[in-house]
Amino acid sequence: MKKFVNDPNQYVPEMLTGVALANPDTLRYVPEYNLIMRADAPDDNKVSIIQGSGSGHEPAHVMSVGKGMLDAACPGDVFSAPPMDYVLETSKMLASPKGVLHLINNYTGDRMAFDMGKEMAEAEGVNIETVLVDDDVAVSDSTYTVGRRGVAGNFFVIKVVGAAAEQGADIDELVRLGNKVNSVTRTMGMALTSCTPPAKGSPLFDLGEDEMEMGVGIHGEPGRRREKLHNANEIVDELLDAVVPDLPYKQGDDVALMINGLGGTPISELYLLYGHAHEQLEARGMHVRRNYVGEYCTSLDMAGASLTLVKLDDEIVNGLAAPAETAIRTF
Amino acid sequence: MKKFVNDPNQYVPEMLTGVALANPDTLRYVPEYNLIMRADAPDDNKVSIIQGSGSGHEPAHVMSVGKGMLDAACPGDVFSAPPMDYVLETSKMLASPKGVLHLINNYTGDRMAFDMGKEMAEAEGVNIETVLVDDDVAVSDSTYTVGRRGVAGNFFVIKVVGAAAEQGADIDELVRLGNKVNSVTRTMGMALTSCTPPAKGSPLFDLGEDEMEMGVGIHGEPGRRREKLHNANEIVDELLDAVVPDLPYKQGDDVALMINGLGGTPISELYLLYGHAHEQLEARGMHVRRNYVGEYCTSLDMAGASLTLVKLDDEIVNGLAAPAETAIRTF
Amino acid sequence: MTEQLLPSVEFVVKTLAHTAIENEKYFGDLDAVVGDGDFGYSLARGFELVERDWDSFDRTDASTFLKKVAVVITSRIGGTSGPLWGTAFLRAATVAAGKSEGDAGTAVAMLRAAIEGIEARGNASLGDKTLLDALAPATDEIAHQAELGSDGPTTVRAAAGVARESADETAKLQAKRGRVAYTGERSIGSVDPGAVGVAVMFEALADTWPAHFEGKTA
Amino acid sequence: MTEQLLPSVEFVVKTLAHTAIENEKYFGDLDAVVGDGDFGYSLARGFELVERDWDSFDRTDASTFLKKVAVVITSRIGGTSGPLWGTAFLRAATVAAGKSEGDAGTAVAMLRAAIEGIEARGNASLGDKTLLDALAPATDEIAHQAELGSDGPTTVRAAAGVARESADETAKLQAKRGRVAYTGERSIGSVDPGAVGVAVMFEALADTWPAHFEGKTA
Ligand SMILES: Nc1ncnc2c1ncn2[C@@H]1O[C@H](COP(=O)(O)OP(=O)(O)O)[C@@H](O)[C@H]1O
Ligand SMILES: Nc1ncnc2c1ncn2[C@@H]1O[C@H](COP(=O)(O)OP(=O)(O)O)[C@@H](O)[C@H]1O
Ligand SMILES: [Mg+2]
Ligand SMILES: [Mg+2]
Ligand SMILES: [Mg+2]
Ligand SMILES: [Mg+2]
Repeated sequence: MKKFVNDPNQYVPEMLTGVALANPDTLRYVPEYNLIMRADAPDDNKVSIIQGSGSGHEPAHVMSVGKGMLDAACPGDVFSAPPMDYVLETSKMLASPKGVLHLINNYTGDRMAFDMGKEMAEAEGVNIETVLVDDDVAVSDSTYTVGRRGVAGNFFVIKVVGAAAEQGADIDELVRLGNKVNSVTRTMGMALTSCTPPAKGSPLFDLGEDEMEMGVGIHGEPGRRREKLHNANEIVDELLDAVVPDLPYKQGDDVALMINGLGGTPISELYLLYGHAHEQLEARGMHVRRNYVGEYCTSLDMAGASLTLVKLDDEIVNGLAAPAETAIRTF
Repeated sequence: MKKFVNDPNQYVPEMLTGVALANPDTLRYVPEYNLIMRADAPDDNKVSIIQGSGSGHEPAHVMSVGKGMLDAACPGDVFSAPPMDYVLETSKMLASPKGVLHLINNYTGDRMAFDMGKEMAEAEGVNIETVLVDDDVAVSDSTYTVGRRGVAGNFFVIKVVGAAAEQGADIDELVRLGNKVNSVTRTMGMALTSCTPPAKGSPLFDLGEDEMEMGVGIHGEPGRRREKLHNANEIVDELLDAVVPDLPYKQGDDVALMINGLGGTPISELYLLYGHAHEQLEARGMHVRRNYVGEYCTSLDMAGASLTLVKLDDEIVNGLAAPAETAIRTF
Repeated sequence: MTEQLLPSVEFVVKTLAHTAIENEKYFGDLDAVVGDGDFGYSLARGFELVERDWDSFDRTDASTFLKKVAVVITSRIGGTSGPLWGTAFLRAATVAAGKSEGDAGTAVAMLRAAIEGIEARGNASLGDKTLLDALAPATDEIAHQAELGSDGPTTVRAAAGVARESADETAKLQAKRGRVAYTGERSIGSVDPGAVGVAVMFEALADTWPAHFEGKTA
Repeated sequence: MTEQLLPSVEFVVKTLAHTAIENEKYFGDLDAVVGDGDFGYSLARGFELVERDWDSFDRTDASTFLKKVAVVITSRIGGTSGPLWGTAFLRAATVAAGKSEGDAGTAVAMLRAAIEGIEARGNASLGDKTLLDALAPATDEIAHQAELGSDGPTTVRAAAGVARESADETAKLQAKRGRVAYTGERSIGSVDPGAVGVAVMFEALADTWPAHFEGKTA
C-alpha cells in the first residue's frame, strides 16, 4: 500500500488532528465524535448546518466546515457512515434556537444514522430538519434502491444553503433552498483506477490497464459499466451525454460546471477536461456562468473525475458567489 | 497509461485552454508561447513578474498567475524548460516601465532559456532583473551542479514578491525581497510512486511496492536514496531532520510550514502528515505561525509529498498574509 | 432443554464478537467484490468495543445485557451495519425482557424479533440479498429442530448448515437493498457479505456449543 | 574531396532531423533511467519544426541556412537541449560564413566551434558525462581520418564507431552537469542520453552517406 499512514485505525483521527492544528483559531475538534466544528458555533441567530457521511472524500465534508459553509461535520470511518452517536452528540452540541439542518448524502447507512440520531436528538429538544442530496445520475432511481447517491454536487447544496444560513435564513427557507439546488444538480463520475482504503491495504477493485469504470461510486462501488479506456474528450462527451439529458439541461440555460477530481488525478488533467466540457456545453447552447475545477469530493486516491452541472438562476448564483471560508486554505 | 489525455503533444495547450476558459475575465491566453497572463497586465505602475519552468507541476506555475501573484507564466512542455522564444516574447509583452522580474527555478534548462531570453529582450529595451529559487535541500550545492533545485518553496517567493509588487515596490526592492525569502526557505520531498509523463506513457522510474524515494526531484529524478517504505510519522521525521538543520531553523523561530502534495496523494493524507509535522516542530520549540497544506508544486501524478519551512519575520508574514488571487479558485 | 438465559446469551454474544474480530479481513474482502469493502472493518471495530466494555455491562438479566450490547453497537459502529445489527440486538432484548430461562423456542422468538427489526430499519425483505437471507432460514431451521426435539448441539449445527447453504445461494440473487443494489445485475454472481457473516457466526456457535454446554443440555 | 558546402550541410541536417524524430521513444527512455525522460520529446519536437519549415529556410549559403536552423531550435525546443543544440548550430554557422565549398577540415572546424559553444553555454567540459563526450572524440576522429586521406564514407563510418564507443563509455562516468548530476553516484552505470543521441546520429550519417554522395567523393 503506497500511502501515508501510521495505524490504519487512526487514519481518520490523525487527519482530523491535522485539520484542527492547521486551523487553531477557527475550528474546534472533538475527538470522541470525529467532530470538526466552527469555533464560533452554535450561533443563536443562525441555523446550524451539519453533515456526516464516511471519510475518504476529503475535502468533502469535514474540510468544508467554515463561515458560509458547514457548521460541523462528524465523519465516520473511511467509507462508513458515522455511528448514530456522533450524529446525536453533534446535533446536541450544535443546537441553535433557529434549528439544526442535517444535510445528508443519500446512502442507506447515512440515512439510518441520521434518522436515528435525529429521533434521539429531537427527544432531547433539538429542532432538526433534513435535506437529502442525491445528484448522481449513474444510479437509476428504482423502488429497490434507496435512490440516487449523493456525490460531488453536494458542494453546491452546502454552498448555497450555507450562504443563506449566514444571512439569517430560517430553517424552512434553508430546506426549500437545499431541495431546490439539489433538484437542479446532476453528476456523473468515472474511474481510471481503483482506490485503496487504508484499513484494507489493497485496491477495492481491479481495473485493467486499458479499462475504465463509467458511473463509478465514490466508495469504489462499480458503476454503470466497464469500458475500454477512451481519450479525454470522448470521456467528457460520455459524461455530458449522461448528465445533460437527465434534468434535462437545455439550450439557453445558464449553468455551473464542475470538474471534480477523485483524488489521484492531477489538476492539469482536470483543466484539460474542463476545457473540452466548457466548449461542448457552449456548442450545445448553454452558457457556463460559473466553473469549479479541482477536488471537491474524492474517493481516496482514485484516479478519475466527475462532471457536475447545476442549472442556475439568480438566487442560486447569489448563494454560490457569496463569500465563504473553509478548513482548507491555499494562502 | 491511466490519464486523461488526447494527443500527448497537445497536453499542455489543452490544459492551458481549460485554464483560460475557466478565467475569461481575468486571464489572457497566448497559445504561441504557452502564455497565461493577467488580462490587466502589464501595468505601468507595477513590476511585471514572470515565471517559466516546465509543465507538469501545476498549480505551479501557470495557475499562480493573478493579482498579488505572477503576472504571467510561459511554461514549457511537460518537465522541459520553456524555449528561449517564449521567455523573450513574454518579457516583451509584459514589459513595464517599472521593469520585469524573472523568477527562475534553478535548473540548467530554465536558466539557459531565461539567460538567453533576458539578453535578447534587454537588447530590445526591456529592463529585466532575476531572482533564482533554490530551496531543495535534497541536492547538495557542489561546484559541479548548477546548485540546489527550485521546488515547492517557490510559492513563498512568488507570494511575498507578488504582494510587494502589487503595492508598487521597485524592482530592486523585489529582488532583495525575493532573495531574502528564498534564503530562509528549505524544502525536501519524497515519493511513494513514480509519475507518468503523457508523452512517455509509462512511469519514469520503478519503485517497489515496499520502497520509497527520499529527496526525489519534481521531475521524477531519483533522490538522495531509496529506502524501505516507512510509516507516515517516520517519513515526516526524516524530512524534518533534513530540512531543520539545513538553515538551521532554531528554537524560538516563527515558521511557515507547508505540506505539499506531489499530485497523486489525497489531501486527507497531507493533513495527516501536517498534524505530525506541526506537533514535532512545536516540540522542537518552533512556532508554526502560518500553514499550507495541499498541492502547490506537483510532479504530475506522483504519490508523495514535500515539506517546506520558511523562517518568518514581520515583512515576510505581511507578504504572505496579503490578499491574492490565482487562476484556480475553489469557489 | 431449558437453560439459564443470561449465560447462553453471554456465550452467543462473546462468540459473535470473537468471530467478527477474527474475520475482519475475510468479511472486508467479501464486501470489496461489489461493495465498498468496509463490512469487516465496521463489524470488527464495533465488536472490539463490546469486548472492551464486556465486564462493565449490566447483567441484571439477559434483556438488560443485550440492550447494553445494542447501545454500543448502534452508537459506535458506522456504516449500514451499526444501525442494522444494533436494532437486531435491541429487538432480541425486548423479547428476552422478564425472562431468566429460555429454550429453543425463546431463541426463535428473539431471532424473529431481530429479523423484523432489520426488515423495518433496512426496509428490506427476504430475497433482497442481505443478511436476512441467511438469518431467516437459519431461524426457521432452529424452530424445525425444536419440533423434532433435537438437542442443543444438533440444533445449532443444523442451523449453521442452513445458514451456510442460504448464504451461498445469495450469489444467485440481484441485490435490492444496500450499497450493492446500485450495481444492479452486476451484483449477481457474488455472495452477500452480511449473509456470509451470519453463516460464519452460526458455524462458530456450532463449533463451540458442545464444549461450552457439555453436560448441561438434555 | 572538396564539395559544395550547402548540399552537404542540408544532407546532414536532414539526417539529424530524421534520426531525432525516429528515435524519440528510444532517446526518451534513455533519459528516463536517471533523468526526467524528455530528451527524446524535446529533440523530436524541435526537429519536426525544422522539417516543417524546411523549404522556407534561406539557402543563400550554408551559413545562412544553418543560422535559420539554429534559430528554430533555440527558439522552440525547451529543456536544456534547445539552448545547447541551438548554440551548436549557430557556432557552426559562424565558421561556415563566407564558404561555399568545404572538406573534412571544414567539418572539423565547424564541429569544434559547436563543441566550444556547448561548453560555454552548458558550463561543461569533456568527462562531465554529456553529449560532448561523444561529439568531441568523434570530431577528433574525423581530423585523424582526414590526415590519413580517407574518403568521405570511411571517415564518417570511423567517426560513428568512435562516437558509439565513447557514448558507451559514458556509463562509467559520474554526471557533473545537467539534471542527472543531482543524483551523484547513482548516475554511474547508465549511458548519457545526449552522448548516445550523438552516436546514433553519426551512425545514421554513416549509413546514408555513401548512397547520397555516390560518385561525388574522391
Ligand atoms: N437496507 C438493508 N437492509 C438489510 N440489510 C442490509 C441493507 N443494506 C445492507 N445490508 C446488509 O449489510 C451488508 C453491508 O454492510 P456494510 O458494509 O456495513 O454497509 P455499507 O453498504 O454501508 O458499507 C450487506 O452485505 C447486507 O447484508
Ligand atoms: N550543462 C550541460 N552542458 C552540456 N550538456 C548538457 C548539460 N546538461 C545536460 N546536457 C546534455 O543534455 C542531455 C539532456 O537533455 P534534456 O533531457 O533536454 O535536458 P533536461 O535535463 O533539461 O531534461 C544530457 O544527456 C546531456 O548530454
Ligand atoms: Mg460503507
Ligand atoms: Mg527536462
Ligand atoms: Mg460496505
Ligand atoms: Mg531530460
